[in-house]
Amino acid sequence: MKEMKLFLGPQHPGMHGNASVHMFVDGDIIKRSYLLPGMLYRGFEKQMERKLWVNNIALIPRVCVPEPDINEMAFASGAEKLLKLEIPERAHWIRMIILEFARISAHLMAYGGLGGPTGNYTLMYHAHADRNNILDIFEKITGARVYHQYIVIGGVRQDLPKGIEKDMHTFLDSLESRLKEYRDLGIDNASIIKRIKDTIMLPAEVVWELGVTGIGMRSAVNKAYDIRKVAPYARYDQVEFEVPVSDYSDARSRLDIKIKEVQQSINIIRQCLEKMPEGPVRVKPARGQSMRWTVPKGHVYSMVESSRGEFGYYMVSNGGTHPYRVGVRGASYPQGLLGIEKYLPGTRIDDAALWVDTMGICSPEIDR
Amino acid sequence: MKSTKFTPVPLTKAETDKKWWEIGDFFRRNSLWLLMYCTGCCAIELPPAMTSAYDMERLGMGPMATPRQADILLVSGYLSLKTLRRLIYTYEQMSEPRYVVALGSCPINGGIYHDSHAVINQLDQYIPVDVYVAGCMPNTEAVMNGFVDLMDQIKHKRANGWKKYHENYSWYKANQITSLGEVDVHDEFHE
Amino acid sequence: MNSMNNIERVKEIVEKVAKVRKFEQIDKFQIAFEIEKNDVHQTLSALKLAGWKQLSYLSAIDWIETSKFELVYVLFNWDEALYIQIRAMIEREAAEMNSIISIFPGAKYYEREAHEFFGINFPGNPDYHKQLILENWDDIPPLRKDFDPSVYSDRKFPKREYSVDYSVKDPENKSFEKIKEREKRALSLRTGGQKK
Amino acid sequence: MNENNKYPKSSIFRPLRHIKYIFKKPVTHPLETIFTKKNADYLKGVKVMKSSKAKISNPRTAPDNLRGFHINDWEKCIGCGTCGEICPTAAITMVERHDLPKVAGKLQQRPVIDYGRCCFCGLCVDTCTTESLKMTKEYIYADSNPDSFQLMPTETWQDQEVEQAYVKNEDTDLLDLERVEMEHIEGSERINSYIEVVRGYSKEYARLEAARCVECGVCTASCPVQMHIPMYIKTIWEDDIEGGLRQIYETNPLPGVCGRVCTHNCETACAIAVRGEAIAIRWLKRYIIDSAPDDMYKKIFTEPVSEVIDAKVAIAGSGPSSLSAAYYLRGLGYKVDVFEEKSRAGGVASFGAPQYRIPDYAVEKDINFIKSIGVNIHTNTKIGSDITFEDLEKKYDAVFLGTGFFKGRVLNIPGADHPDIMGAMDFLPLTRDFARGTLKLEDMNVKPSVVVVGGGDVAFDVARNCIRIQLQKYGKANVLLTSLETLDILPGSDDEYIEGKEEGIKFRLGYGPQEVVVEDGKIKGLKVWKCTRVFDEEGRFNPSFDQSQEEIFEAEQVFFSVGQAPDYSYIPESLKDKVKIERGKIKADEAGKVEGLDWLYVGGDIFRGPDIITAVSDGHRAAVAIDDYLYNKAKKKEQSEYFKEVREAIRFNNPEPALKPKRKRTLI
Amino acid sequence: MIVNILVGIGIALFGFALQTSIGGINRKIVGRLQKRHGPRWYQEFIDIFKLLSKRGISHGWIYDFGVIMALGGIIATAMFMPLTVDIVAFKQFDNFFIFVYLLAVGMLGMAMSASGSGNPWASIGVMRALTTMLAYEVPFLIVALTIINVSDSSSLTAIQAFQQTAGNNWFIIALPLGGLVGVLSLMGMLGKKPFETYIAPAEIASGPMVEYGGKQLGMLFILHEISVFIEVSLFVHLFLGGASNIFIFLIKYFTVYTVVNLISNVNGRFKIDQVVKFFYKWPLLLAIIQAFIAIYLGWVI
Repeated sequence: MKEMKLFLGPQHPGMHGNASVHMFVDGDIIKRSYLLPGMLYRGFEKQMERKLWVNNIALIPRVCVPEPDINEMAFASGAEKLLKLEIPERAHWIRMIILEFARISAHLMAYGGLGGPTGNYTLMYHAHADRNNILDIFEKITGARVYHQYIVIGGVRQDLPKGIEKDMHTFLDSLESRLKEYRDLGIDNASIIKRIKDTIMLPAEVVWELGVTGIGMRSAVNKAYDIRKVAPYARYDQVEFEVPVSDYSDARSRLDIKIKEVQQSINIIRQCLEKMPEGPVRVKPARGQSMRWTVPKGHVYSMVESSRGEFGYYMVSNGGTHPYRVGVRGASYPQGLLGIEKYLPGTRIDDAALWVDTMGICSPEIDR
Repeated sequence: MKSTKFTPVPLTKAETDKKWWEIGDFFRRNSLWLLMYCTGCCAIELPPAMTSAYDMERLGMGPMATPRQADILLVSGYLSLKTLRRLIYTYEQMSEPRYVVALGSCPINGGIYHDSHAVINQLDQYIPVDVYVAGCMPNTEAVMNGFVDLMDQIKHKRANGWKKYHENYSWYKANQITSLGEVDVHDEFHE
Repeated sequence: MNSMNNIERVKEIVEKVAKVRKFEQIDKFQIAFEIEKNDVHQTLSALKLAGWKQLSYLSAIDWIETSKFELVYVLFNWDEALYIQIRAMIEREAAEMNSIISIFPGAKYYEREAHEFFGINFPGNPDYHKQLILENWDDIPPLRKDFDPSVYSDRKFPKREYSVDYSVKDPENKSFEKIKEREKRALSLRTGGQKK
Repeated sequence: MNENNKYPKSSIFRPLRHIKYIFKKPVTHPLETIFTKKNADYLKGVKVMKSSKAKISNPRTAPDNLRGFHINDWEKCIGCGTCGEICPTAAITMVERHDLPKVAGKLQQRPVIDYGRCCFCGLCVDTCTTESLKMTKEYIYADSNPDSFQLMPTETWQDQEVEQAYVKNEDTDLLDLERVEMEHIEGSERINSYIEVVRGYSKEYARLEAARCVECGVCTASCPVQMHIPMYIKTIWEDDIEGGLRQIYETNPLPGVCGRVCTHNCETACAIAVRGEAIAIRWLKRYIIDSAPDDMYKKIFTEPVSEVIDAKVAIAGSGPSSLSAAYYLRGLGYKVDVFEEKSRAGGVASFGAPQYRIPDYAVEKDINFIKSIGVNIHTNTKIGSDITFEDLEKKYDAVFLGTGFFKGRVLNIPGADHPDIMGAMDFLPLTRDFARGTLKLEDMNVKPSVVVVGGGDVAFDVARNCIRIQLQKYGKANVLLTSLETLDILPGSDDEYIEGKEEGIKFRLGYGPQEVVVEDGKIKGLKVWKCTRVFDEEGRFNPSFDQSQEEIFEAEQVFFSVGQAPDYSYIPESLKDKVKIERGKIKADEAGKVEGLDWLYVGGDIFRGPDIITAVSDGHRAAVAIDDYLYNKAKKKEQSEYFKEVREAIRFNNPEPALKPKRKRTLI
Repeated sequence: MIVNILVGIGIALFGFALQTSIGGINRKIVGRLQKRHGPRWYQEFIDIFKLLSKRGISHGWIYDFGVIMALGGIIATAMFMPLTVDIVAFKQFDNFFIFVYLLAVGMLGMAMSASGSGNPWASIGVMRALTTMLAYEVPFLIVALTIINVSDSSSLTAIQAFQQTAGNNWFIIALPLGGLVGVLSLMGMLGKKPFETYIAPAEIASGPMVEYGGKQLGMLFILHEISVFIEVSLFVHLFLGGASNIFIFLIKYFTVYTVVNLISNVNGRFKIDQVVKFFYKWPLLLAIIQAFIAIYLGWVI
């Protein structure tokens, strides 16, 4: 049979975000494929150069929509490195809480996303119901459900509201008790295991070839390659947590790690709430009004462990009020572009959506 | 007892059409299917709206997989040029009557990307829009209220964007060409 | 795990194969080398052999004032937790850099992107000239500093002119116009705006 | 490793357990917490919502710091436009609102927000200078008309009272409300000398201070000459001293003087001062002048513009208004002669203000520049005696009078005719000469204990001078300052009060002098009554006293600083009836043209008063008026483009009457 | 004869109304499973009428004709469906094989039409649909044949009557293995997960339906509702002892559909090869064992 052209996306329920996977299939087997990015291209790096250091905080969360806080963190900590700015201790801990909630939220979304390709919508509904609670907590802390604009250069924008700890504990307890249900409905569900076991493999060699990071890497190389452990930022060196790993990376093991990471994040947030000191939460990076804040000359690569892997900002300042150049390394760049080109072929079209889902591909951060 | 004899008033064709149209409108506004085209960031507020937390199925709404089946084209946020090409394509594929709901600031006047070289500023230059929802991003409640606004518009026969598209087709096309250069997609895949 | 020895070791490795123009330690986990364009490949290979197996980032910076592009390669070694920036200047005119996909296959798309956004050619990368993110682009590569997106945007995408006018104007009071005129005049007195 | 071991056993039955959720309560938000009233009514109509629920329907109340739609308190808002400046999306534009009153410290404009741009980042709130812009808990707004997304925030949202949500607090505030510390000499040290008290900013500090400015321009209208304040502050921040100098000389030919002793209404009007300490505008101006080397002055006029027009103007007096008139007339192309009775030019800057505020070199720097562009200053030339007024009228095409108030006034109370009693303006020139060394310590008639009557800056000048002289003369100081006004309405500036207190002035405020007690030809003290009220209900000066609270402030000498007087003796008899004088001031039109005399112009204290910078504005206006009068009559020479531009700029920058800001007391 | 036809049309309409209502109620139940409320119970009606009120797009006459043919075929099938032992339009024509045959007409019509749309996803969907059909039909037929063998008749009325007379001995209990195969096949027929492969919105964008919109989609919905009615009724009659009156039928119908739907909603879907493998593995084996047990050993509980 002749090769048939198929495209998954941009408007396609199986596609996460606005991108398109073009596939040439023979029967059900994909013979050749590539990702067509750029549907979400906004000229982000150019836009950042044109905005002040201070009002870049309005722009940066938009790089990655499901997990906006990592952008704020990477940008803010990069600028702090250039400024050689010490931020208040409490701010570090609040940042960690925010980042871990964001991680849980992103994992829940990705895990619930499993419901799309495998058809188990109940899983998706449950995951989103829980995720909505996180959004509500975020709204209470930061004043917005999705684009928090909370982690800023010099700390966090404002202190946690009173009584939020109780909300957090309530949510964490209820989520923790439901993790088993998520497993039952998802990766331990016999009908779904058929879809995710031994498919969509990511061997260790491929990891190194592509430069995949995050869960993809950890599930294949069996080592705790997590920036939070390897090169800790904020106060990750002062909390205890495990990095779940595996040496056999199929869709199932990656999802398994996701759920385990949710548990670890819950632990981290609990420790943060316990260990968090009182005190100020923000220092101003410079004197003067914010539009005249400048950042000293220099280059810095600032990285954060996102739910999908190493997320980095390459930031260059020429000493002015605007960044000179900001480059964004989307965590899903390697697997999203080269991965789909090289390693999606050979799987079946049923797997394509699942491939995109379990590899953790976030199209806005590829396009920017 | 006075007998009331039923005398049918003959309706003209236009009136009949109008009656039918009203009946159709009733069904249409109570069963709006969305086309989930995640054009931009505001799409992230749709999962809560569709799923358990806000459950828009209560309003008879639901997501649909393909443009042919959908009634509402949901433009969720900014539109890059590449997306706009596909969006116009998608819009033209939808069966009529079709409605467009634009979420967020970006489709109104460019939003935070107003000076970007890759994002258009006004959606209504390219396709007609029936309801705009303000916010960046709009909260789920705002999105839901926007949908009900659309239903209200349909009820009052004001959601006529799709007719406008026919009437001013050349104007829309001209705008599309000005901004996009070429509306059709040409790449390796579409040859 | 990440001692000074480690940094010394990297320095040795790099200095063996390349002429280091500038070394910089950014923080505990990050160092930077500025080297010559021609030494980049050897340096990257040497570092890859030494354990810096991951190419985290590749991109360019447009230094329009000195008419150069600066290429940046960020490598990471997960076992030793040290990011290394390798930076090299290339000419801005007809910018060209041999591809590194033979060393890091993952660089393929980074290079394509750099080509698209800066116009740097990467011989050795089979697809570098194909359009990736942009579609039907009709201007200079957008991340170059001499490209002004707002001009492009104004030209192509009309801005909305709202019909609601909230202003209450006083036809006789031209104070706002006057203030603007005065500011214009004063701006021209700046050193930059001086005639001659 | 068998990878199956790491997972719990899979099952096809366990998922079925989830069917239990059929019997549990859904987590869905009830409809009545989602929809607005209007939409709930619609939903009631299509049977989605029960009518009992629709009645109470109201969207979920947002948390306390939600970044919702904006409201703006118009009472508080000063129209500074900082919100629009910082807006990352250029969503906020300022629109003219001429229906608002024109008052100092406020601009007649208000922000309009384009919700087709707004990204709800809240930076506008964070940076608002007045805390007037706030965000609310409202987050629902949809419409089918895109035009309805540009909204002007007022106190209400969609005509409804709404709860505010995101407001700024200390953490989120993006302004720098604290002034960069200015170095000055300590009180105990400075009273021993006449060294300038305020040392001036270093480059680093000046840049930090300049970085606080938000470039709103609220200050400009309060400046009598409407200097380009935000712009020259920006030049400091960008380290472009030359540009700043040029911008300053556009509107003010005496920046060195004004940078030290200006009344700085601009700082009172400053937007930052609404909640914090104003930008140190005066000192920043001084920084530019201090750091501009002499050769940089040559770049202010890149071409000589003098004597292009064949007409001559005489200027009587060399005070601020005269120098200003001279400078602008010169810039406009006229030949200018300045006649000064004293030995130095500068008027009040050289003889009124004390040396520790404005040293001679600073005055000279300004005057030298004015001289360098070709203004002839004839010192020691008194009009009336050295040159007659008729001569001026004959020889010159126009005459400008800026002779100032240079006579001290003394209260008309018993005992006030004692020779040891002096008016401030008689005393202060002597102190200047003393500080210069032209007068010796013995010449200074200052007794060991002194009472100064008056509450203005001049009174402080007198008191602080007395302290310095007493210390040198007697080794200790004893100065008491008394005024009608209590501290809350004291006319003198806060700085003077603080510094005076540091230097050891004693204060007894709120007393009205009734008699100078003289015994045996020597002053014993000043008898005062408690002042119960200074101004009457209508706000006129009309003090009343409580006789029962009588006190005597013991002192050997009394200085009166209760006002100054002009000396019009030089005006010839022939003109006396044409020049109308009211309350000591010459009546003239807005620009200073004396009514009925086309060629005679006045400015400064004798026309409008009350301070240096207003005098400078008088000079500018008069210069433009003189130009109007002479330009068409005079024979013109060929003009260069540059000259045209300069002339245009001078005429264009002709200042409007300044708005007087309401003073904010920070002392109490 | 006319009366019969009218009754038949009545049954078809009733079937449509019944299934649409029960579908709506099931959406509410599934909603609860998913921690939410779900739509109004009559939402499905509104959906269908809305679709019919919209303008369709034609992709050629095969596309249009296929839908009409499919709908006609399925209505025709429904007309033969007995509701209870007594309510049946054409007494002699309620043979099991008529349904199997006529259902195929509907399916083929849809396949024809979908292929006519020219969308690759539709072709893939049609291929998958036919493959799935092939997969579940074999075990189902074996079990059905066993039932026919046991009850000695291929008439649904007779099969019902057989079960009812034998002391309400339903075949799902009498032939437990066969009953299990029957449930699985029913899930396959209804396109419920895990056998939903041919619709699979997230993979192949609703498969055969990808190009349908407006009127055609409305007709497809009606077709779908009626075919569900046929399939569930078939199951009720074959395995659950049919119904002696309409209420029992309704209860059984509702129960079967709801149970299948609930099971479906906590499971994922298989890949197409897994579907085929699955049906050709356990259900087929069980069906054969059941047939062996029932026919050769005569062990019927």
